[in-house]
Amino acid sequence: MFAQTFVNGLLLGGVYGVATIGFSMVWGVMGIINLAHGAYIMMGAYFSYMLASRLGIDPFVSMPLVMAALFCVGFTVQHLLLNPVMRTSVLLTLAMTFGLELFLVDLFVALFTSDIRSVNTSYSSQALAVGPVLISYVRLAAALLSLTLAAFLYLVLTRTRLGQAILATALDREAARLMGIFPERIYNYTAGIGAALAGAAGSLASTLFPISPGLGNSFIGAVFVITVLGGIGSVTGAVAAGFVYALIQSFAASYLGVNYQEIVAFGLFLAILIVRPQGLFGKRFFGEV
Amino acid sequence: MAGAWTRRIVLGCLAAIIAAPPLAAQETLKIGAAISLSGNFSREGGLLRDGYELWRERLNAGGGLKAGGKTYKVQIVYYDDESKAQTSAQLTEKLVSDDGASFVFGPYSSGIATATAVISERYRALTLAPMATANSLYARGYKYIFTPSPLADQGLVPILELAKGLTPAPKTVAIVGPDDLFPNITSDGARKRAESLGFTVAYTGKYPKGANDLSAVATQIKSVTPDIILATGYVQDSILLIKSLRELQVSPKLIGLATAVGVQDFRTALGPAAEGVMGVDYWVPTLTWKDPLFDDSAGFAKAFEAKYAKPPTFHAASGAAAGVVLQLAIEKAGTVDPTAVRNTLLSMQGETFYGPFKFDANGVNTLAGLNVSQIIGGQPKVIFPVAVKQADPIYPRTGQ
Amino acid sequence: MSALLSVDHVGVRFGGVQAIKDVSFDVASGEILGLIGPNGAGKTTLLNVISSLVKPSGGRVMFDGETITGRKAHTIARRGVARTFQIVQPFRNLTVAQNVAVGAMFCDAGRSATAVAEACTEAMEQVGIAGKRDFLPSQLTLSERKRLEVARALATRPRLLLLDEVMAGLNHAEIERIIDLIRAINRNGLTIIVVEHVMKAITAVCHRAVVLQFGEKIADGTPDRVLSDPKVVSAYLGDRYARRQVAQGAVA
Amino acid sequence: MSGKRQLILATVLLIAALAAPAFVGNYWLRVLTTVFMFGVVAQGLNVIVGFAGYHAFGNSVFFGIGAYATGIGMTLGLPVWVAIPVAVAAAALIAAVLGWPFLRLRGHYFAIATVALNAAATEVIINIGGVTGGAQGLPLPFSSLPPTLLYRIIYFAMLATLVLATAIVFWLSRSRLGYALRALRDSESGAEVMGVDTVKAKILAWTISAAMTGSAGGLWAYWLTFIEVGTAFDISISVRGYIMMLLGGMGTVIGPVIGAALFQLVGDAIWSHFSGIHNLLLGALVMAVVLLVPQGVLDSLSRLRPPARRPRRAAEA
Repeated sequence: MFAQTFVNGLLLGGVYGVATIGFSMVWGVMGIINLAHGAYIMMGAYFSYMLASRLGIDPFVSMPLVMAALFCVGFTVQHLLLNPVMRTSVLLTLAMTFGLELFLVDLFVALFTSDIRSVNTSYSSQALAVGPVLISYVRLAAALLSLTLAAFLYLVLTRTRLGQAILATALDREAARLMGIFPERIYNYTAGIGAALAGAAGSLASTLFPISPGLGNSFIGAVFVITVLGGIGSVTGAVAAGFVYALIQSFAASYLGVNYQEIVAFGLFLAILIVRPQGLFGKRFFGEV
Repeated sequence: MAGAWTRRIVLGCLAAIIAAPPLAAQETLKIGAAISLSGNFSREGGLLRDGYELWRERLNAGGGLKAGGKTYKVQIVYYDDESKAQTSAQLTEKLVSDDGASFVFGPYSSGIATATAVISERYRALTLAPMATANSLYARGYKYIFTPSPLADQGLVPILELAKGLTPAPKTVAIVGPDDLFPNITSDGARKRAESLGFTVAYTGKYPKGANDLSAVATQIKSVTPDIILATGYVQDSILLIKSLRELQVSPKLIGLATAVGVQDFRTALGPAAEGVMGVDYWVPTLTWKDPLFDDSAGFAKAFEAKYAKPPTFHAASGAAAGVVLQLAIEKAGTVDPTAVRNTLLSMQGETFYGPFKFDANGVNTLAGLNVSQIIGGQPKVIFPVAVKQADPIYPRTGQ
Repeated sequence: MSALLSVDHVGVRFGGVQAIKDVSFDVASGEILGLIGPNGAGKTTLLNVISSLVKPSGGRVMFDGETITGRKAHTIARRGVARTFQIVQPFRNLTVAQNVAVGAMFCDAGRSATAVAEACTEAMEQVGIAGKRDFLPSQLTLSERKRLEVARALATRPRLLLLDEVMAGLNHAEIERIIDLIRAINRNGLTIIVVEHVMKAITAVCHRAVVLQFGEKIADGTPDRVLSDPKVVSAYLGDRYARRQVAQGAVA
Repeated sequence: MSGKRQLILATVLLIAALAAPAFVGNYWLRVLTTVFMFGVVAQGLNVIVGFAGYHAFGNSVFFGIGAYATGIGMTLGLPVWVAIPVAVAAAALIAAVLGWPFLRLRGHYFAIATVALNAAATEVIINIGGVTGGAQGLPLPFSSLPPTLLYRIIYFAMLATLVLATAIVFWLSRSRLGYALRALRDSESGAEVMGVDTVKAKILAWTISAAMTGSAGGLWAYWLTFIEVGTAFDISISVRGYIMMLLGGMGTVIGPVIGAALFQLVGDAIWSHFSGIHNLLLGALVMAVVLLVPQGVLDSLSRLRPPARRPRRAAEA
């Protein structure tokens, strides 16, 4: 049971990581806590579901499409709704994203009803047996894809001009402006990337979990904890913390009882916030908010 | 109260202008229903409303409700309680004090119903709550709330009774579900019944409501290798649980759910994984109980499909049955005074397509029974009680 | 003259960086002390240690004969140490008068409302912003905001005033006004520490100057002597330039 | 809006609220009681957010604590007028104790920590079980008073709580503590070096805020007679309160009350006409408010006044 518990946590951790990176990045770069991030994940799951059920495209294959669609959503929302508010007060964006979340979830109830849907693939139930431990292929694929995405994003941030501009804006918006970077344009891109990653997480989630308009809500708590655990704005931190969180939850559930998993997670969260607000993994990747 | 009167007069005039020509002679019986049309329970709330609506439409089409020489058209005022107790309470108050509803159809879920029951109790508005079955709600001494459905602690009992007669005899049981009002009661009820039937309860677990991953639960269950896994959860977490069990290749001889496996999206979401899963159902279309409005369950199913173009679920059936119970009681009482109707309900015995009813002083239907269906060949088949079964149970479960 | 403030072997460490190393000096009552040094020398950090916004990792600070190290910032303020911030930190959503009132209100708990109002008006008049009492800080010029900063500090009726670059970013005429202001408040008996980059101001108002470089004290004396010290010159201008300047005897 | 105008407006509203029960039915009485309840929650947030600048999104934790403490007190046999004050004291005490570690966090960190606190409290209540009823919920003793009388009593009690909360905010707006809070909101170190004991001021503010929120929760529990963790610690209670405070204008004296009335009444109007999609419309409304009147309605009404007299703006991060 120990080994299986460990593997369960490990397999889920990757998905948690991808679900978190975008949220953490948006928070780190712009100081926006995007409460609609869960809704983006939900939208990603529905897009994947649509593509799978209507066109028969496997969610792992359609993921780039879903990410592109969500990129546009995130970009547009930032441009039209969030940039104007940020000029007044960053904390007001929280109210804005709260409204957006209500809007999007209800929109999807109206569009898709609250019936529960699911993507079933031929390999859904198959698993790799390593000794007594079972490794579900879907979960394994999701975990590996998560790591690939995180690595890709890390390269984009550190090796491309856009990435450098995002990092520069995160560190000092005014200085970036002096260097010829338009912060608001960078914000649009950052929000787009954040939403695209949420879409990817939704895509992965669609292969693992039942889909309903409330799907994002079940993630947002974990996303918060992992963001803080990994250090706000840190890509590598979010991935590492995703694994740590999933492992802790997995072990807490197995050895303390399933109903303790949340209390352990929140206790941990509060402890880290108060004792070590920069996260478990050293310094913040991006600037202080 | 002047404000309310002004509003009533204004609304009354408006209504009169719109509806004046056809009806003038007939009286209207107003029933209030604050149910979840948005939020967590929007889906179940919507299904429940379908049932209430079908009853109203059919009753009115047949001339309406006859009581004491008068004929009443039934009108149901619906509000959306957002799946929130606070809102539901506020709306129930509106229904009984402002809209003048003297009868109430209950909301979905026992938690919300517990918040609204106190209001209808204070106003002595008779409430029928087919989808609020937590035992605690009926143990508070309320006089005006009745449910035609069996209570939550019975939720998994029929599966256990069914399992008792199967061979090879199952021995160990695992019971799992979300930590929530209704599932907890069902879980306790099942544990007690399992022990009294001689099963060994090898595992009981509660996961947080809204948990997004249940692999830990599946891993724990796997380690005790039970013959029977019973789950008290709702549709969504039951789907998740079965997926997780499947991923970890946990294959007990019997999987039994407290939720109906006949629900369409349960089967489509799980596909082949749903095969062989048993679920307890408040209502199945093969039941042979009779009532004057729908005739029997087949009649109800036909009427439902004609109106909504989809097969009915137990939510809708219970809603329509609540309507029929009220109808029978009012007709017998010969009045629409809620207190008189309540007294009639307490003294009468009757049956609807949904099942027989006889209420005790707390409003509990002492004759309510439950049914078990199993997914066989992709379709839900009734396997229990034996009198209405469509198929023999597939046991041990062969599905993967 | 007795020492009103003594900084005694103070050191500050941020993570692995030693921001201040073993710095000691005294400030006599009634004195104006200049605290100078290149960017990053630790001047502001030292002011933060004195006003207890930063905890020193070693040493202690004595004010009026008592150790104040480790006390809360507000108790030190109430004892009579006031300061301004290099980057002005007005209370953005309070008017000028309200800003100053905060200073007057909290440093003497027993002060009545009228006494607070009087102290406010006096402080605003002293720095010359009384005409803007109902404005919001965002409606003031930089020079006015710097003076608001001083007025808030004065309203606490301090015995020691720490001025952190109150002249930075101001033009000549404005600097002259601030210099006059500093002299005037010093004439009333107030002891002042001035952190400044404007050398003209240091020589004009300070009785004495302390020079920091990389967190260490490298010179202490009258402004003229300190500014001609080769170590100081090299700290500001680099070694080679310093040698040449000293050789030519053309410093300051 | 000037203090004098706010005072006139407050007086008019109070007279209307006192007279209302003579004119409206029980449903509108309940709607107004809900408005008052959220008004209290919004004022509680106003103290900690509007004045002190600490964005306590999870303040619903004190609503839940107030509700549960009242519920537990009453099931243990305390009469309601004892149980609610005890509950308020409990909420205030918990805020005072937690204030020290929590209020060291700034900006977003504090906001998120309060949300986590709310979630943790939920889990604790569920896992304690026993006297809290756990996941089963907690039924309160059933009052035997007739509904019309009972609901009028609750109406006036909620109104009195709102008046008291508003009076406290009014006092705060001109007291030393109020100055201290507004000063530290804008610059914490600036306030400290001017002699403000910021730690004490913040903890005091959160304690007051918790007491207000807790009293709303306590009355709510008595009103609803059945409480569950999901509804008592519902984060949307404080998020709604927060939006109401924004809508009316944070840091003003009666802004949060106006905001509560506007939001709740408009919200009610929405769901009675658009069942099923009201969250969609509510979300759109929230976005519109943030986009179009971010300084609050009171401020927007007083745009034409001389700039220096303008009320405080929304505090920034």
